[in-house]
Amino acid sequence: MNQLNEFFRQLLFLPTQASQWSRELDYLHYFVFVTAMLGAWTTLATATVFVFRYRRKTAEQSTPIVDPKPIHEVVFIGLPLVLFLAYFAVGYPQYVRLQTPPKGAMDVYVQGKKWMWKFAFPGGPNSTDVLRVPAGRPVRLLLTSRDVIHSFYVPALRMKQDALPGRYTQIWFNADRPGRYPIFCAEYCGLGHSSMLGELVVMPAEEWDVWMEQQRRGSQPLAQDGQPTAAEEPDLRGSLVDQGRRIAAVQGCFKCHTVDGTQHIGPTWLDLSGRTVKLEGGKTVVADEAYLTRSMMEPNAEIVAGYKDKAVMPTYQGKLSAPDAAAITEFIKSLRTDAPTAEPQKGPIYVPVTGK
Amino acid sequence: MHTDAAAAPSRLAHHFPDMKTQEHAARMGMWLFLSTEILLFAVLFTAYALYRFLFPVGFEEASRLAHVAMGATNTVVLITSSLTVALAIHYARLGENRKVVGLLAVTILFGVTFMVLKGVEYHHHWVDGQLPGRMYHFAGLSGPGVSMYFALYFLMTGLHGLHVLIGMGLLSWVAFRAMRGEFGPNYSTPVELSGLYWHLIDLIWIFLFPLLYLL
Amino acid sequence: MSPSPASSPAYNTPNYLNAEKGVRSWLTTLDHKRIGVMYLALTLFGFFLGGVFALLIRIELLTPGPTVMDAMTYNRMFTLHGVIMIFLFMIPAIPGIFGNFFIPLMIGAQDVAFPRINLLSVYLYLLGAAIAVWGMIQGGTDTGWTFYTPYSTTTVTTVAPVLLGAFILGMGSIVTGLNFIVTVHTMRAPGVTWMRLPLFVWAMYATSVIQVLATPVLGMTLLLVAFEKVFGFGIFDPARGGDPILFQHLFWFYSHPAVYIMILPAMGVVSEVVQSAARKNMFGYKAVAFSSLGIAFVGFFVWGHHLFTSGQSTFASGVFGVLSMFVGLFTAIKVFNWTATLYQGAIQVSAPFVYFMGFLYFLIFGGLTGIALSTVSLDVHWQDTYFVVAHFHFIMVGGTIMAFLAGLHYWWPKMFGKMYSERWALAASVLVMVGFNATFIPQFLLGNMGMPRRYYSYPEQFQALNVASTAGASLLGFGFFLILFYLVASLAKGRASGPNPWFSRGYEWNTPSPPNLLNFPETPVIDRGPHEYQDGPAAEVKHAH
Amino acid sequence: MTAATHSEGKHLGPAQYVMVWAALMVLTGVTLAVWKMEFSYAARVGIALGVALVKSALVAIFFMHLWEERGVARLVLVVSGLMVTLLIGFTLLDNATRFPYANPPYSESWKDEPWQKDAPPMQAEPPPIRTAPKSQAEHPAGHKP
Repeated sequence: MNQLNEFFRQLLFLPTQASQWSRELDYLHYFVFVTAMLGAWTTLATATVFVFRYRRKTAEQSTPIVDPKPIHEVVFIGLPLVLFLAYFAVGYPQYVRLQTPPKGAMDVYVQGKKWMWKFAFPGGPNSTDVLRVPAGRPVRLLLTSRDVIHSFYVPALRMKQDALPGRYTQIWFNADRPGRYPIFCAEYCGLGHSSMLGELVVMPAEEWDVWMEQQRRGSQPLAQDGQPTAAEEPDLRGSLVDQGRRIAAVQGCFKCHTVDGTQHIGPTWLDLSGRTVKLEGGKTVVADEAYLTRSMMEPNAEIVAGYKDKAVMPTYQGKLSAPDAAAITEFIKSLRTDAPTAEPQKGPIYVPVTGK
Repeated sequence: MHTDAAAAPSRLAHHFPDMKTQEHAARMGMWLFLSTEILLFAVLFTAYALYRFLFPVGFEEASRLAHVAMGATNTVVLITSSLTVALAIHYARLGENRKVVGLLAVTILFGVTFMVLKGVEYHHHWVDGQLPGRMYHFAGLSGPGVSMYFALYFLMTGLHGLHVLIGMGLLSWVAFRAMRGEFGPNYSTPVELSGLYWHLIDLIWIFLFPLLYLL
Repeated sequence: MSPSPASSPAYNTPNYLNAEKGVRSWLTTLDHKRIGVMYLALTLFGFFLGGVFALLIRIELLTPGPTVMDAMTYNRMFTLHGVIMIFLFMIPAIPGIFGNFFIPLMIGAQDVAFPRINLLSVYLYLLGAAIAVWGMIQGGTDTGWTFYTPYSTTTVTTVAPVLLGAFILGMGSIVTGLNFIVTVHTMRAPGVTWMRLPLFVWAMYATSVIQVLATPVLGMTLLLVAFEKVFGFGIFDPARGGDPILFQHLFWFYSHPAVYIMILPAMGVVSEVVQSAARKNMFGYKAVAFSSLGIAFVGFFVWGHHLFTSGQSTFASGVFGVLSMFVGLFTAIKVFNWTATLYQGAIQVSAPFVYFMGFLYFLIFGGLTGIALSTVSLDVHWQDTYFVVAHFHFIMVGGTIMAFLAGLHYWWPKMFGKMYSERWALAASVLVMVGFNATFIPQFLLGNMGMPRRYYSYPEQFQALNVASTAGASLLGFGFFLILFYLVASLAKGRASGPNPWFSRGYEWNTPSPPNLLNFPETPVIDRGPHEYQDGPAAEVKHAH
Repeated sequence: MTAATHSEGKHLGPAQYVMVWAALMVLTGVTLAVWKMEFSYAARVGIALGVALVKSALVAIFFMHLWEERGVARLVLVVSGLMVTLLIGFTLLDNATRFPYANPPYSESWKDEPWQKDAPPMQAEPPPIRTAPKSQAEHPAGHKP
């Protein structure tokens, strides 16, 4: 059974199966694949045999009128109908199971925004792009979005759910194989759609408990970002830009800086690199690599005009290694748009109409 | 009555065998066109049904701001104009072109009345700030679903009003042709088709009135 | 059929191509055949544009990171590709070209019911296309052809002109459909009963019903999006209590039936081609005819299968899922009947027939992957991945374009009176089919691996398959150019085809090639069904020319 | 009109048209009367829609001559009606049965569900529906008593 599963999984280029649900979904996939292939090739082979058997001999050859008997059409209708309904009979209950979280599942709030995933455990901690869950325990995700529709997709779990702005959708999973699995955004959401990547880290349950304990020990667990465990190796996959994004996420940069042009607590990073920035006091400076690095290490030395009252950024001297700072700089440099209007995008605001 | 294609040879297009087929085709085309109009409104009705289902209180309160007296008057006006159009078709088939002109003129007058009343209503809503979506700024009522009601109110009545205007244009053209005495037992298709269009406008208003003003 | 033979003196009138001369006579023509030819030129230009954008997309995806363009340009490219291919080629092509040209010939009529409105549809197409393409290029629309809210209402790029253009194109589509329905109802020649209608006409009739009933919904929905974007009405705006999924419901209420607007005419074309090439009457004529209507009808009940992961209710997903199976069922009936038609036939393996076999292959696999997708749970993995992209292209490119090519090669001699080079045609057909498989089979596997669609960059493990897909796409593009080349060459240098080079008994072949300006000198009277070949050469309509 | 699709003797005269008009007027009166009475919500919706359906049927059958029309034209209206019902029905089916919070905030479906205490705040408490103060109710027409 296991070998058969592995054979088909690799034949169909499917990713690892990280949950029981994904395994069962794959069994249905194999069943559909095999029966559909059999049906298709039987039909095509029949057609091919006819083509060779009944070649035209003379240009104006006459052929008999062949009309179907009722039984023919009954078979033509009946066979596929039975097969298709069988697919549905297996597939729909599976779907219902995915949509119905079990009692006692742990809740995680997921917020999509351009272009990152934010996760929050009730009672803390929060995190950006990296979701840590215990293996073997059911987790319910409550998804929402800050701007447009995103879709939370973990191929290893064969699971996908749209995150809608201003409301919640839900889905659940029970990952049983520890490991690190990519999270994609599957609903087109603009410039950074394809870099809206995240990571699902499935930890052995005991390890996760310890980690959670550590995270909540701080004074303000709700405001705190989840940190990687000490034993974990830094993730060095991807380009420098990808790494920069990951480091920025872990360091909590996105709490104040946006990457889509929206103004937030700090200046946006979109189109920042290379721009001439006006500083408090009237001076200007070109936002080159040196300026960006200086701003990380001594954020209050050169305050951008208009941010005097909001100059709350702590220094990252000592928290960021030189390669990390360089990676973040590269990431900022990659954030460009050639949007035809200069006006930054105003995301929808989610305050109710008060009728004033 | 029998077909007399020879009496009006100029009206028969080359690709039709006879007048009766041609007229049948024209009427069928008109009906199909009306069905596209119904489906066009269906989108707004769907949005209305959904948001009414989601925000019953907001919609109920907002619909109290609608001007029922004017709406009811408009209903009477439109239904009566439907009667005059039906009679116009009747007399067009009999070839009594002068009656047709008179009835159509009355119909167009009803159309003008409808549009004027509608304009007065719009003006009141405009002055009070009872406007769609982000433009809504009426202090007297706020809450979920209220501005949605006005978005749908303006879209539905606006689209309907546009149809009334088009219908008035069509009827004026037909009235002009009737003035030249073109219609008779053998040829009344333009009156019938524009009449169908006018009746559809009435038919849609029959649904719009209770949905937007009364519920 | 007992009309005057095509060689009789009554036919010695000018054909529709040379009856009148000059550009003006084309631009103001009311002749359904000329309008068909105009659609041929226009939609092929649309196809060329869409194809160029497709190739640019494939080139960009050669490497995981940026290759030749930035993310914004890429997003605009796939929007252009989608909008142009769907609204400027897929929907108008077969109805506009073959529908206009052959429906009147097939039912023994002199023209469609409303020739003026028919010409109007061409101009609506031109106007809509101009506004949409101008809007997309000028305003840099980056929403994808689906215009999902709230992305489309909040993006900084310009969207309203494209929506307006699509609305106008929709009006053109409605007008065409309306015209065909009335034509089929009122203009059949004596003897052309409903049960003797050529199957292409049946398919076009079913298509027209969808066009008339579904297109207005799209038009109004797109206008609502434009209103929302420009005036902030808030119908789909989550911040004002609007429901973005409502947009998806309304959009797919049109756009799902719209894929049947694209594939049903294709099914009609191959029904004609297979009967002619195999010299057989359709096995199960009624089953094929009524399954067209069945698809048109059930096609309206299944739109929710695009929303399985959108937050739609579990119950609604089940209803839509099980209904979707029935659409697949109707397609399966057609496939089996086409296959059975070959039984005891007299098959001539010519270019149209090769495309028919290609169509059968692509439709079977495209259809079965569609069934797999509507198996609700599997869709959770595949939704919005390259699997869906590949499935859609299997049906649309593999199905519709194969059928389009089959029809083009089958009817080319009728439309222009010239025969193309059969050898080149066979070579190109092999090229196209191999290229097509090489393009889209890797995309199925990419979807299985989990690569979402509309990705500008992608993780490295997806690269090998993407390169394979791009290679296939260039082969495909080359094949299309080859086809264009020999078809155009045949106009200049091809040998005269004669009225009926396939010895077909479809009604449309009872006219000279190219047909006369007036289709028939007198109303024909039909006394047998189309494609009945039981009584040997004696019953063939002889054309000495 | 020609005889093709209009069989003899089915034509209506002015008298019949006026009768239909009178019926429509009466039905409009019924709608308004029901609106004045304090029925339950469901009853009001049901009666209003029922009366509207009857009225539209009258207009279609008599004014629009479906009475005398044959075949397809009758079908066209029925099929369009079916499609409208389908569109509204399936859309409502979805919204009525979906995960309650997937509907817009403060809509009916959020009402009965106890919202999780520990949810990150998405927005403030729903504002109550505030009705017009007396001074606003001075429009010339139409305010419900």
